[in-house]
Amino acid sequence: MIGLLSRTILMGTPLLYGSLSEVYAERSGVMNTAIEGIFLMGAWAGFVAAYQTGGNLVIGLLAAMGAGVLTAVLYGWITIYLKQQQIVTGVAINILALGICSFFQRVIFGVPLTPLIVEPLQPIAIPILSNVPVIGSILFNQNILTYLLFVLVPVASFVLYKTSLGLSIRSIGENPEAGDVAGLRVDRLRFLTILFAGVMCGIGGAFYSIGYLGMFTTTIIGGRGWIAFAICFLGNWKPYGVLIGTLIFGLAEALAISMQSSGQSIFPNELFIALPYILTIVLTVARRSFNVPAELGIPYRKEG
Amino acid sequence: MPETPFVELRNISKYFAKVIANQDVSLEIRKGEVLALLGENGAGKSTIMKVLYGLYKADEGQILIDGETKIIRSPKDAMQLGIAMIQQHFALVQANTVTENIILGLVHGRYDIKHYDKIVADLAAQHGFDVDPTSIVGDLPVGIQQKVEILKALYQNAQLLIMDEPTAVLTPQESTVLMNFVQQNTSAGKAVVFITHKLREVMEVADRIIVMRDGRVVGDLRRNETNELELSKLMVGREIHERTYVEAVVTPNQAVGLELQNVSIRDPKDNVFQIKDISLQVHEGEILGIAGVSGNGQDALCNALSGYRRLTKGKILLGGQDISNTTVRERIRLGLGYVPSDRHRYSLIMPMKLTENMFLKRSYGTIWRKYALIDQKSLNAYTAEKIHAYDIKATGPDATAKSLSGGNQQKVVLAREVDLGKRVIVFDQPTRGLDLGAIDNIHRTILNEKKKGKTIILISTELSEIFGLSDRIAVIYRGEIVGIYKNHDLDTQKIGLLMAGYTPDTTSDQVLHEK
Amino acid sequence: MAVLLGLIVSGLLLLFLGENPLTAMAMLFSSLFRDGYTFADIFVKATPLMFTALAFALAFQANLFNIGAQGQFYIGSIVAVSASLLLQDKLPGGLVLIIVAAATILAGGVWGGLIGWLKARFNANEFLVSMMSTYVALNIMNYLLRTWLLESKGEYPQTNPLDKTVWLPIIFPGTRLHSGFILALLTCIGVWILLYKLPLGFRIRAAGQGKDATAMAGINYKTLYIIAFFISGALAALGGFVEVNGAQHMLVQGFNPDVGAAGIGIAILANGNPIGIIFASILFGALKVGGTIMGQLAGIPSSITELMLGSVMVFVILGYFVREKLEENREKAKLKEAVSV
Amino acid sequence: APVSTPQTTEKSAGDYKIVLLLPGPINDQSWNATNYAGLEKANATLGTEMEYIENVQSADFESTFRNYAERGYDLIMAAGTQFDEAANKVAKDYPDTKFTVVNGMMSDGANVAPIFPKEYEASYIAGMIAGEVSPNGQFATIGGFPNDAMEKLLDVYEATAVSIAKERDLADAQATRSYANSWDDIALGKQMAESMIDSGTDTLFVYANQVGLGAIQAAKEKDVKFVGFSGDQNSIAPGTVVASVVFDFETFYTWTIDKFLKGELAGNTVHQAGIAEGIFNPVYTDQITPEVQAKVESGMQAVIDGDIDLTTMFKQE
Ligand SMILES: Nc1ncnc2c1ncn2[C@@H]1O[C@H](COP(=O)(O)OP(=O)(O)OP(=O)(O)O)[C@@H](O)[C@H]1O
Ligand SMILES: Nc1ncnc2c1ncn2[C@@H]1O[C@H](COP(=O)(O)OP(=O)(O)OP(=O)(O)O)[C@@H](O)[C@H]1O
Ligand SMILES: [Mg+2]
Ligand SMILES: [Mg+2]
Repeated sequence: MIGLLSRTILMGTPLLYGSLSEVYAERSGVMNTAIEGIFLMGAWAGFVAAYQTGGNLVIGLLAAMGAGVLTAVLYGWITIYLKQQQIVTGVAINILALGICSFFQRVIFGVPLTPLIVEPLQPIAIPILSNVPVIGSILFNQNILTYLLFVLVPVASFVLYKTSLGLSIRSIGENPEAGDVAGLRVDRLRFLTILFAGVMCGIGGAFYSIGYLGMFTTTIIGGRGWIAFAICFLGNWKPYGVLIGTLIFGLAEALAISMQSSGQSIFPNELFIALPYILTIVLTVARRSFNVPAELGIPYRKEG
Repeated sequence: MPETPFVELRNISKYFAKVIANQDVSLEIRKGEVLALLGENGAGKSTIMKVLYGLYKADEGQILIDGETKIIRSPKDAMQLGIAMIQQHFALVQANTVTENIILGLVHGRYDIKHYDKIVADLAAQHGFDVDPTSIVGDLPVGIQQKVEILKALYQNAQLLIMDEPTAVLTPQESTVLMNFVQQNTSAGKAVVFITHKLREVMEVADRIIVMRDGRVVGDLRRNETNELELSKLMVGREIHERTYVEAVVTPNQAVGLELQNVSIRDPKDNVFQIKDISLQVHEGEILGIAGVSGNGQDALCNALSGYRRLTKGKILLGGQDISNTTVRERIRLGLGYVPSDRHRYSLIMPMKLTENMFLKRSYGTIWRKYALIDQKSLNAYTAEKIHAYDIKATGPDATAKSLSGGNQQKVVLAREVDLGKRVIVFDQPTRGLDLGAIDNIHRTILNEKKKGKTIILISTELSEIFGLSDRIAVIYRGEIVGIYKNHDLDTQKIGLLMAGYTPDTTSDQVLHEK
Repeated sequence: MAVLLGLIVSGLLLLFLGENPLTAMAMLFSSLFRDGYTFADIFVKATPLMFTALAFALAFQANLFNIGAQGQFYIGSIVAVSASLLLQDKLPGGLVLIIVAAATILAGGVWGGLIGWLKARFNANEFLVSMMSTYVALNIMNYLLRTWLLESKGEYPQTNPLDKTVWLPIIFPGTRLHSGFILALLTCIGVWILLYKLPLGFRIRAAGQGKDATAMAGINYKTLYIIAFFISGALAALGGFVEVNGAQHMLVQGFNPDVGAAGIGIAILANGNPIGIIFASILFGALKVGGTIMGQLAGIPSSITELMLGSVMVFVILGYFVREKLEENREKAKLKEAVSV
Repeated sequence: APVSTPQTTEKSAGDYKIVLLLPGPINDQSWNATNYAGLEKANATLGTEMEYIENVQSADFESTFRNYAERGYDLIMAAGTQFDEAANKVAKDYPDTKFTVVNGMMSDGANVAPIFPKEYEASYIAGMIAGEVSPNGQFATIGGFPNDAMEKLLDVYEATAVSIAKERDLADAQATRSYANSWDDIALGKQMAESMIDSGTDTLFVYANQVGLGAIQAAKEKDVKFVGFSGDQNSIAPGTVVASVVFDFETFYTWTIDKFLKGELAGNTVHQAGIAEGIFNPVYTDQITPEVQAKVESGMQAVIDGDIDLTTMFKQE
């Protein structure tokens, strides 16, 4: 049970990086539909950099953020400044990202016969706290990226609700024109949230390759970026909301996996794999009062 | 020797994709004065001020502040130069609170919302505005939203306050309060630009008047050296003739075309009645005008009539037949025409062709069908004929609705609804946002339909329109009809009070329907 | 133009591998026309793409995002293969094909219509729901492939092959080009007629471009959401049918995993026009066949296909921007000229 | 009956046109990489000039076969049982071309000659090792997909491991089995393994390509034993992977191609290979004592000599 909860948090970590940044992007009015591609680029670049530097995870993380930001820049440039369709652009960029990392993976590493491996991030037990029964091993024996979230979630919430930056972001997602009139640079702010998404999703992707597994394959993300995307909806576009959403998803996944690995087959395993997706649909339908930003997905075309 | 004006615009031109909005506009704004910017719809008033405020980039020309050339790239630059602007269409974030709207873009870093709530509350109190800083703007009536806009400008403590048609949504009484405020504001050496196309307001409030027409400045006058007639001539380029009501008598034997019996609609969300207990009869060949300040239930009434919303209570009879539970489609079939006030949203599909807009309400009918397909040929012919008959300026039946000017768009709607409304036509603000030529045209059409014996409801906030066309006038206030009068039994004074919720025969401090 | 740029960029990337992009490209084009079989394969590939592209385009006309064509395609494939296997030795082939097509349309339609219904009834975000529904469909397929539909030899998650009697007839002997391609062409034309010649299609477009005005015209746009999604789902499912009965003749796990995304790309390239979709699909078909051929060249990894598709799509989108900009500048220039005269 | 052209002896190995179809990318560090390595090795030893094509999607199986057959290839190989149907289908039209599916089980024609590694013999070796090294006899297995071959090999592994553990007086010895239903989801592999370890597993055995890589990570972090399979996985996590049973595809391919060159790769037969052919070899780490190694060797010998019938361990049939 403790193991299950601890894994819930561990596996929720990358999703939360993604969904937290998605909250910011969507609050400002831009859906980050390139999320899957950014995750993948982060996972790939993080791995390559870490591997080439002999397992230096810090450099790996930096590279992941860099690659995430680059991908995000392309996405943001097309959707925010060139005002093109977000969903369609996302689809294109996701395919491109897959092409780029499969292609360059080959360019860089050729055809290795043994797996390329780096030592992934290790859990750090926090002194004293980690000795608290139950809670200790669930919460305080995690890796650094998870701990970072303990800080990031409150900060994200604080910035969104208590600072001028947050007010501006929330406002331009609802009425960009009002923001414009009030002297905000709408496109620039939106671009900023997408860059932030680049950083966060880059880390999220790197979590899989160098944070957890120490390896890279092109299927490593396998739709998990989209789960982070969905969690943003479920979390009602709130930092603490997505925290809860992530935990629900993480728990569903962890449960599914422990059922699956116990070899019991009362329910088909596919049901469990599909469960988070079904859950998303159900919750999307069941949630009546959504905080959905009024101008979500609509480019701001300022005339003149 | 004249002092340097606060703002000077020199030879500004601004082109949009298809229009020249401003051409070679030069004007000055001086400290301590109220400058009225007068012009018809589409004259370019908003555009020139948006250029000054940094919302639009001028294609040509320059801006001088205190005699120095400045480049204003964004509203932020303008705000730093001491310029504030209240938009014609409110620029408020509906989901945010009043305070959040006011401080948007003006706070930095962490802020304490309680602290600012208090500042806003004080500011409101100082100007006698009754605004709760913590309420969500989307929940507020438009009149209050206007005040929020003004508070936002005041909060900036700007040297120049630009107000773009601030009175459009206010009652006459609220407008008066606003005018007083404007005049007080300039006493401290601040300047105000007051954009409007209402002559009366100009004469009341302005020190100086700049008249615009077709994107150019056509006059720059002091208020005390001009008069309304001169201004209107400048504005329109010709003299205006106020349409005077032509007598038309409702004889008792005329059949009732449309009847409402205790019609109510309650908003399911907050349980408030949007319209309550409305009962009225309109005869064939009669125009019933419904006057009122916008936001007093006109929308709900239209929705009830068109079938867009279910009634909570009551009955609607069309020629004696109960249509309360029929759908929009059914009512169209029964011969109910409806010209909504927001043509961009409710009557036309902007990216579609005129033919398609003509087809819109008849897609279920069998007219213009050939086998199962749409009979494009006859639809084209029909549209071409309407373009001709209504003198619609369009390149042809295949032009998109978007490519037409506002007045011509409205003519398209009219052409369609007049044909569809074989028995009853509901006009909601049919001339809003149009210039005099178009207005005249539309008024003529309405009267023509009346002559044909159709039953007509005309909802309008323009009193001249109500007085000019209606046989009888009903006044709506807070969702209720507060009185139905024969046209002759009312005058502007009396109707103004009714619209504001006062009984016309008591003193003005006695409120009729205060809740 | 955009397509060309995309090809050039991905070609240049080949330099990283020390391959000469020019010879690679030359090789690609020459081998596309190398033999009838390969050439015909372009159209074989284009066939399911036309359906998924139509699925996206049609919903898009109603301003709906059907991002779940992939899942609807799978549903269609499942139904097509199950129905075919069930009926193939009971009824004559032609009749089976008709029944299978009808069943596919129905199943895909219901699957899609459900998304539309959620949108209409609960105002659920159809983008998210349709995307999630793909994963659900995928898992249904995976489940069935390892249980009910698993081949008799029980080796691999795939079905038994279909009888020749229920294959869609080949048009050109010696190639794989089957009559599903004709069906796809007809469907494109059919959808065009629906959208631009029939009142229903008109209403779908109207609802997409101005739903309030549509409602005021007595048209229930919520019903249209369901209808549009129904048709859209049925179209994508038909794609599964032609792929299964026309090209694959069985169902294998993980087959055609990118028809959905490519369909979106095609719909965009064609600007949503059903007739344009025909040509755009053929172009994508050529890219895919070409990518496969390039991948066959020693030293060029197969991921070149994604690289080409991705960059072509990005450039197409950029192309839209350039076109908008040019248009705007032209208008402005005209105006200035008019003023100065 | 189709007449196949006799193999002319003048033709040197390099003159044969041979191609290998791979379902995934050759750098996948598992199935495709292993097959690719086999091809390289065969080329090096036999002097052939085999080509390969990677990432052949299921939609393209048939067209790819046809493509090469059309161009007169002598031998078309494909790695994976999923190619069976397409190979058999296309083979009918090209009697001059030989079709060989690695792991194939269908052979419907004189020119279809699948080769099948008896993987359950390999898992037998793994089972012996696991049985000896397991501290408490808590075995767990993860398979990619539950197909027939997979079930058989896991049956043999489990039966062997549990019975050896019981011989070591671990009366509670037991095995749990699960399927990832995936070949490539590394993260899933790691999570599944973690979950199994949490519920007491002390010895892991995974045959699910990249899924297994994730499981090794988990085993390493939680310090349980892992028996490598199919490739040499010892170096991935020294100390955790106690030994690997390597599928010697280099030998397997060389064996196959050699047969082909000699004209011995007959159709209508499934060519099976196993311990006897030398394609399954254990690779030990220092965790395996020489005694254990000796036991394993004798077990393998028993298989070669036919002293033990592994098929009796299959649960079904
Ligand atoms: N964003 C825009 N794009 C294209 N044309 C525009 C735009 N804004 C205004 N116009 C056009 O420019 C002209 C001037 O418009 P402007 O809004 O300045 O008029 P106005 O005098 O403020 O009228 P109103 O009294 O209706 O507010 C009009 O023809 C208008 O249609
Ligand atoms: N927001 C806008 N965006 C783009 N084009 C606009 C916009 N507003 C107006 N236009 C264009 O500007 C032109 C003039 O429109 P406008 O409504 O101002 O005309 P007008 O001069 O007021 O004529 P009318 O008397 O018929 O109302 C039209 O061609 C219209 O397409
Ligand atoms: Mg204006
Ligand atoms: Mg106008």
